Amino acid sequence: MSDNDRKQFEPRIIAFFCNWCTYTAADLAGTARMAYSPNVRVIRIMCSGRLDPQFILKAFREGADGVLIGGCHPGDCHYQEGNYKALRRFTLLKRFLNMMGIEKERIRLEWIAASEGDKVQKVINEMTEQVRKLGPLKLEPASQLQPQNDRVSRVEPVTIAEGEAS
Amino acid sequence: MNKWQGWRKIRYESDLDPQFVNEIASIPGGEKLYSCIQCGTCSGMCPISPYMDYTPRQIIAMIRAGFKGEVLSSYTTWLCASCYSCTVECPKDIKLTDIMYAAKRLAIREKVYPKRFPTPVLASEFFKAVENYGRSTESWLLVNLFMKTNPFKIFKQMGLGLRLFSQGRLSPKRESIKRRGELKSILKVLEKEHMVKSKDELVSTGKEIA
Amino acid sequence: MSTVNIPSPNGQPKIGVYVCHCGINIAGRVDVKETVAFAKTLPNVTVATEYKFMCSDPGQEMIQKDLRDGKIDRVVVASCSPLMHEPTFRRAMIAADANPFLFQMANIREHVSWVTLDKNAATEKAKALIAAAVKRIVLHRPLEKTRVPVTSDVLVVGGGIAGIHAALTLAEAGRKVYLVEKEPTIGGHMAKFDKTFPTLDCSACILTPKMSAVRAHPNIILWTYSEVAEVEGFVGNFKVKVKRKPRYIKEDLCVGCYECVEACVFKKGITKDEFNVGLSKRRPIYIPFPQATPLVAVIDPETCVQIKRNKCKKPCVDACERDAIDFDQKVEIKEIDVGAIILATGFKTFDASRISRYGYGKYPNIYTSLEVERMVNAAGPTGGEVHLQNGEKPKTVGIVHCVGSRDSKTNAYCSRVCCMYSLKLAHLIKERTEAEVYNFYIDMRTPGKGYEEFYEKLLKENVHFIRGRVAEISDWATIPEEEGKLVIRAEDTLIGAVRRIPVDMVVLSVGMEPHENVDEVRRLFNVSCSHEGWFLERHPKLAPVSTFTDGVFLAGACQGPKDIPDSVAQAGAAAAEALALIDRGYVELEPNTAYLQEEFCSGCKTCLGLCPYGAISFNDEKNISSVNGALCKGCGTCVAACPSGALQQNLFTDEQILHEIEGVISYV
Amino acid sequence: MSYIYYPGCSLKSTGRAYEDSLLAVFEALDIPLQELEDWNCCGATAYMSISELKAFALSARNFALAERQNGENDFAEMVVPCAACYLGLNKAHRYLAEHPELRETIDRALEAGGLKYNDKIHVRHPLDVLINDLTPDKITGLVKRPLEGLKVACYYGCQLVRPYSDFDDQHDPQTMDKIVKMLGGEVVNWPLKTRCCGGSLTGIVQDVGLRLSYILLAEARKRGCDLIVTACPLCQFNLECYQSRISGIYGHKIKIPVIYFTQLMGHAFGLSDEMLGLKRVFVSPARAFSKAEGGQHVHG
Amino acid sequence: MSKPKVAFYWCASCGGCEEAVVDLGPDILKVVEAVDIVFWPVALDFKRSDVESMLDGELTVSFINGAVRSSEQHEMVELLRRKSGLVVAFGSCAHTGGIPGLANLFDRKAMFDEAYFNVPSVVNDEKTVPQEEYEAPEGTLTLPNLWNTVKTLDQVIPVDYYLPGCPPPVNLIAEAVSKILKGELPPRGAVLAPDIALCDECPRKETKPEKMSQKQFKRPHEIMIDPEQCLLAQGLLCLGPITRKGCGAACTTANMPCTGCMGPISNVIDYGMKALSAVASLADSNDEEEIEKILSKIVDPVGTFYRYSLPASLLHRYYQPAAQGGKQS
Repeated sequence: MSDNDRKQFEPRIIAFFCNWCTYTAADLAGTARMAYSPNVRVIRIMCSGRLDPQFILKAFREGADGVLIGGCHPGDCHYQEGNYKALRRFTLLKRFLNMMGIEKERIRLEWIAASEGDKVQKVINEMTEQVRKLGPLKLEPASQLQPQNDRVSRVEPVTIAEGEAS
Repeated sequence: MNKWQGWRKIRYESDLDPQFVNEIASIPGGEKLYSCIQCGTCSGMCPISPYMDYTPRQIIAMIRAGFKGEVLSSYTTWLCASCYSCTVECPKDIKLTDIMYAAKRLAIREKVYPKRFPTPVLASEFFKAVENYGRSTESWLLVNLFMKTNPFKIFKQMGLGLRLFSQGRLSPKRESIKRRGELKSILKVLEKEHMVKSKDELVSTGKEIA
Repeated sequence: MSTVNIPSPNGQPKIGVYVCHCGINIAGRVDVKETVAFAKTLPNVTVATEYKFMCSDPGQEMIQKDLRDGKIDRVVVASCSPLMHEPTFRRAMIAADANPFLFQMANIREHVSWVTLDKNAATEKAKALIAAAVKRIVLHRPLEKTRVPVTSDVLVVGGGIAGIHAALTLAEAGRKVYLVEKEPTIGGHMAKFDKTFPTLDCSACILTPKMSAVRAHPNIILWTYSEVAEVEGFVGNFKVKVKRKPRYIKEDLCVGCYECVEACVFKKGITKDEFNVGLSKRRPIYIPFPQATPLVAVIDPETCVQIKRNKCKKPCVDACERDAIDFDQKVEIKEIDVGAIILATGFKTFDASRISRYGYGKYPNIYTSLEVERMVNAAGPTGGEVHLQNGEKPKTVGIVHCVGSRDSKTNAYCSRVCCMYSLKLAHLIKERTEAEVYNFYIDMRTPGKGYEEFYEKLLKENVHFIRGRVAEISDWATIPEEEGKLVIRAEDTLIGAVRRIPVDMVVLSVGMEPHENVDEVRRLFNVSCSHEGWFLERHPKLAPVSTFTDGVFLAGACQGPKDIPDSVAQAGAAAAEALALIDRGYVELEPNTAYLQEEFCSGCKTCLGLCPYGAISFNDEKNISSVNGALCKGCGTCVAACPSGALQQNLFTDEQILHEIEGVISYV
Repeated sequence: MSYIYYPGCSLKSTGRAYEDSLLAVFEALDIPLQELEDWNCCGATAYMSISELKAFALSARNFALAERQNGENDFAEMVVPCAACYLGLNKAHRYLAEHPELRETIDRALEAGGLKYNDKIHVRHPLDVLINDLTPDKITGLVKRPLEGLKVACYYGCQLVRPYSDFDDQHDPQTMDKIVKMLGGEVVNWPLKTRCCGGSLTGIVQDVGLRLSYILLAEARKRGCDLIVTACPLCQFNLECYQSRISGIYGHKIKIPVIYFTQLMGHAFGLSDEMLGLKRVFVSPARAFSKAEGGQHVHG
Repeated sequence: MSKPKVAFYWCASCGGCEEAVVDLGPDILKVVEAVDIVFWPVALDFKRSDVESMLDGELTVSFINGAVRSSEQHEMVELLRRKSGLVVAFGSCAHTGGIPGLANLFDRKAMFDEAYFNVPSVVNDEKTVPQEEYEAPEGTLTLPNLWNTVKTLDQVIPVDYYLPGCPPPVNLIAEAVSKILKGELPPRGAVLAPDIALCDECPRKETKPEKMSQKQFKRPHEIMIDPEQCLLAQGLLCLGPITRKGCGAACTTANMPCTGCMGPISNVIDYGMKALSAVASLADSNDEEEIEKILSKIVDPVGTFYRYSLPASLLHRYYQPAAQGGKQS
């Protein structure tokens, strides 16, 4: 890695992988020594259906720049249809986050079967690059009990005509 | 070769160029080269392999082993007619025709192609014409080609040429596009870029060398 | 948010972090020293240390000693995937009288050292995963596994050699076995082969006794011409529905006398004979082959005049002395309870017409290897004679290896059996016809007992071997000697020359492929497939016959290309695994089930419709939901949906996961 | 759908008959072809050998020009009759889509020439257009001189179907066969329909090139064909113009007319020999055509 | 011994919370009897200087309603915090940001543009907007600075207790006051309302079907609402399952779906996400397109699920340099 590379923004991505398909696929990628970018940290859940959207906001709030969700292919869920439940939530969440101003590339749902180690590699590399291109996720600080006076707004200064400040 | 001439068929590793394979593999999709299993489908499909000094499969083996000199000065690449039979049938998706092109380009860059062999001359004449006029003119191309390879041969071709001329299938008029400047500025940008990376370029771009 | 504080048995939690080197598997990429130093700085960590192989006995003893000494009460091991060694370390905890669920693994091998090129990045990522585990384990609480009794019957799906062997093994052990086969007879591919390599013993001679044994065994219920339609339940307690297609013959009455077949209005075969892979024809009423098991006729509804048009003189009915023919048979659904399932659904051969340059189906005298198997079989359509379509014996035969195999456009994998059976066919053809035989191969693969010796035998028999994959087969002759022949064009790679070899007959050694309906089958049984379509084993080395669905085992070629010895060995292994499960009498369920914090449940019923297992019901008395832990499989879908956070999942509570998120990102 | 016609260098020279007949046939079929303004060389085979990047840039310029000429329309169908140009443009089209780094370089180059390419081009061969954009009755409806009894070998050559074309089978292409059948002709079973004719080697490395052409011609003759149709100016040239030399070298008298499939179509449509460039041939198809005469006129 | 001193203050809110205090009815007299109201700008004539002159901690309790979104509100709540023993965030706006919090989907410029230029009824040819400082003959006149971001009270000052609701239900207010007076308070940080969702007290609970799935979500004006049946089962987006009870199911009793003003129960850290998860789970389909179609009927998911709690969202808000937030694409 050259100095130049080191300086570039390294996104932090949290991945939620289901135990049976995608986590196993990630293990397989490991067994097959398929190197991929180190930016993704995997949290194992039993099924993508366990994924509570709260976790995703929590990840963003804690400093993640992207969230990746991996589940079994439709029809392949170890728990019959947990991945469909995940899909339902994800569908609405995507719209929701879009309204909140979060770029759609920061969150991604992928179906990755236990045999698809190469897909883990591909998706992680792609997503890292995608998020790297977007740059860090900038959230308003929400630390409690610290009054934030955003007087110094980066919004364009408002033009104020005379005689209105009554 | 019916007389024993004291050949010594041994190649020392230090004479070979281990980077050669990476140079060739730097073309788009070139990394597939590493997965060749030497099955020979390419040579079997190739309509011209009987005339080649090395079969296409051997070319791959030699590229991988670093036989740079042999590959770049071989006739094989210049005999390739780009029919893509090998590329289509390769069980490992090696784009062999593209690899032949890459070898040809390197050979020209390093000036080791077989001199006076007509195909490299044709290529460079064609290249020059298109570079300048945006189109090739077949009559000019052929005249130039024979002048540079075998000027006497042109008489042999004369009859054919005249007949084509009489049928309106050859014309002495130079074909050209109108906006030559536009094309020149496009090509100028690419002057310094190559799709086959030289060893130095490979090192400087920090490309992972497998 | 209310913080449910789980007090450690002795006040503050005491966490031990053990970082494994895994030889150089981890230590080669992750700076273990730095990682341990980092772990020491994490809150509540009282022990942080490293060891070469944590999974080894000394490694486990380190943990046990620290637990016994009271230095720690929770354990984080940073090593390989939990799918690999979680059970090992949990057992170690039990042995040290600690609750095995006060344990968490950080996967720094499969997810870090093996996939990260940069050492710094690998070390940082390892730290993050350890921090996450430490952060989450604070909230772990002691849990108990629950036990569920197991039904002792077993279902074997597929009646090829693998299914037959598995069924017999279990039946011999006294278990009741349901053997379900979709064809009218068991026997599978092996029944079609003539000889088997490398011993050249007769396939039928060694298979038929096993087929009869299946038929005769009191513990085996054989349902041929049947398919599994539905599978419900879970390990030890599967509920399966089997669809029995009507064969229009009463199985218990038919004695396989062929009278009905002879009597049929069709005096000759009219449709492709499946058993002879299309080399001969059969009638609408037929018995697949003389050793068919059960030896019962079957009527093909597609071609039978009576069934199709309801106007036949039905001479078959008159011919049958036992009144076994019954045109009113309907599909029958059988419901069974089994404790384990063995899948032995086998394979199909590659369709050679997919490679058009080999001319299969276009030129005469080009056969697939399976067709030639039937041809050389004395009971086959030619009575064991190898001849061309004009009736003459071939003088030259080309055997093309790797048809459909080792090619990214068809199947990228090696089918494993083709080299050996090609050698076998070369021997048999030479033996029967004295033809010159040319084998075209890429690599000669003969790993197996006696296999290399067999290759040597063929070399000595002066069979030609050309190392080169065949490019083309055509009838295009360039010289008079090639006229009227099939010309095989290939590079002889050992010589470096392209060769054109005219032959009279070509054998295409087709590879093995998963069945077309493999997707339906795997969904039915809830198992995964590799991307080629082979059923995926739980672990390629350590759990080769288990699947990710507990209680479902694999045998034979449905898991990947295999020859007969390997299929039989795997079938035995699958039977043993099933037996081990059943004989224990119970299964322990992972306690990662959902549970309800009743005080927070408002009875909104959001969860009720989400559970695929019906594990949640509504308690009308309390007016809230209720979770049946025995039925819950622990997916957590209901937990994610519960709007009150009243439902939680053991080992995966909201708080544990939220802590893990914090941990994975906040320290590094 | 708008069709932009890309002739390429050969169709203005040795392949003029191809252009003549193509334009005549498309006009008869009422498919307007608009020639691409100021088109340049596709960057074909020989060019690739010197600079692949520049070859792609040449193709890209053609794409950009075609888009511009196409104006507000969504996609331009770029009709490329020369097999070598078809491959060159098709390959560039594909590589630009598949290799972002290459694309970025080429975009930069185009920009220097004040051009931009927005992926709004489909590269099409006339055979593709005739078979996939028209209903079969459109062609059969125009047949005035059906080719009954005429045995035709359809020669696709290599670059038309390999390696990227997706409109026809790579091993056993059928589009030209279908057209010949629509015209009433009989297609000869000829296993060499995609085997290389020698390409640019034929004229210059004659030991090799002429032999390749000879193989094709000899096999066609052996299989009793009256006529070979091609879809590539170079194939046509090699197979036709060197016939007498080949006969000399291999001592095997060969005289088979080799014409473009568009010429054959035009003939069946009743168009004049002049319109179809049938005067520009070395081996006249007149005898072969007369064999088919006496066949019924299909439509008035 | 003097009576406990109490302050009421009003930040970014509609004033409904102040009404709620008055709604205590006769009970208010008991309150007045028990305490000294020393600061209540909306009702009584006290000045900021009166508070400033108090000792730190002199106020027993301050009830502050409204979100915080201007420099003046900021100064006042900091002042009250300093002077008070207890601060109670009163009502949805102070608790989770409330309706004014939805302004966080936009930025200040967008809002100014809307209010001073874009609204059809506005005539503002001179393009005047308020400015913070103005030089008048009398000297420099100032206006408070309007923040770009709306905040909950506890994002600005430490808060001891929360009284949820829009406005807080009268019974909860009375109970809270009495607890304060008696000193029977729960641990600090608690929400002074029952910790269980609304379904628990909803009169329609009995009519809930076993399987709560929906092929089509509807909005109240689109159907004749059955007065007996569970509203969610009728396809209406009733947020009762996600929302804390304590209001006596006022809305559902009045034939309107719950919109979530009481906020989440204590197990939930992000109201909007939980609501989204629960509601999306009900979409009765496993087909990607159909799921999309069913859920597309939820017109404004952020406005629906974060109606009262956008500033309290875990995400808080995305930092947007440009004023394009909230526009649905």
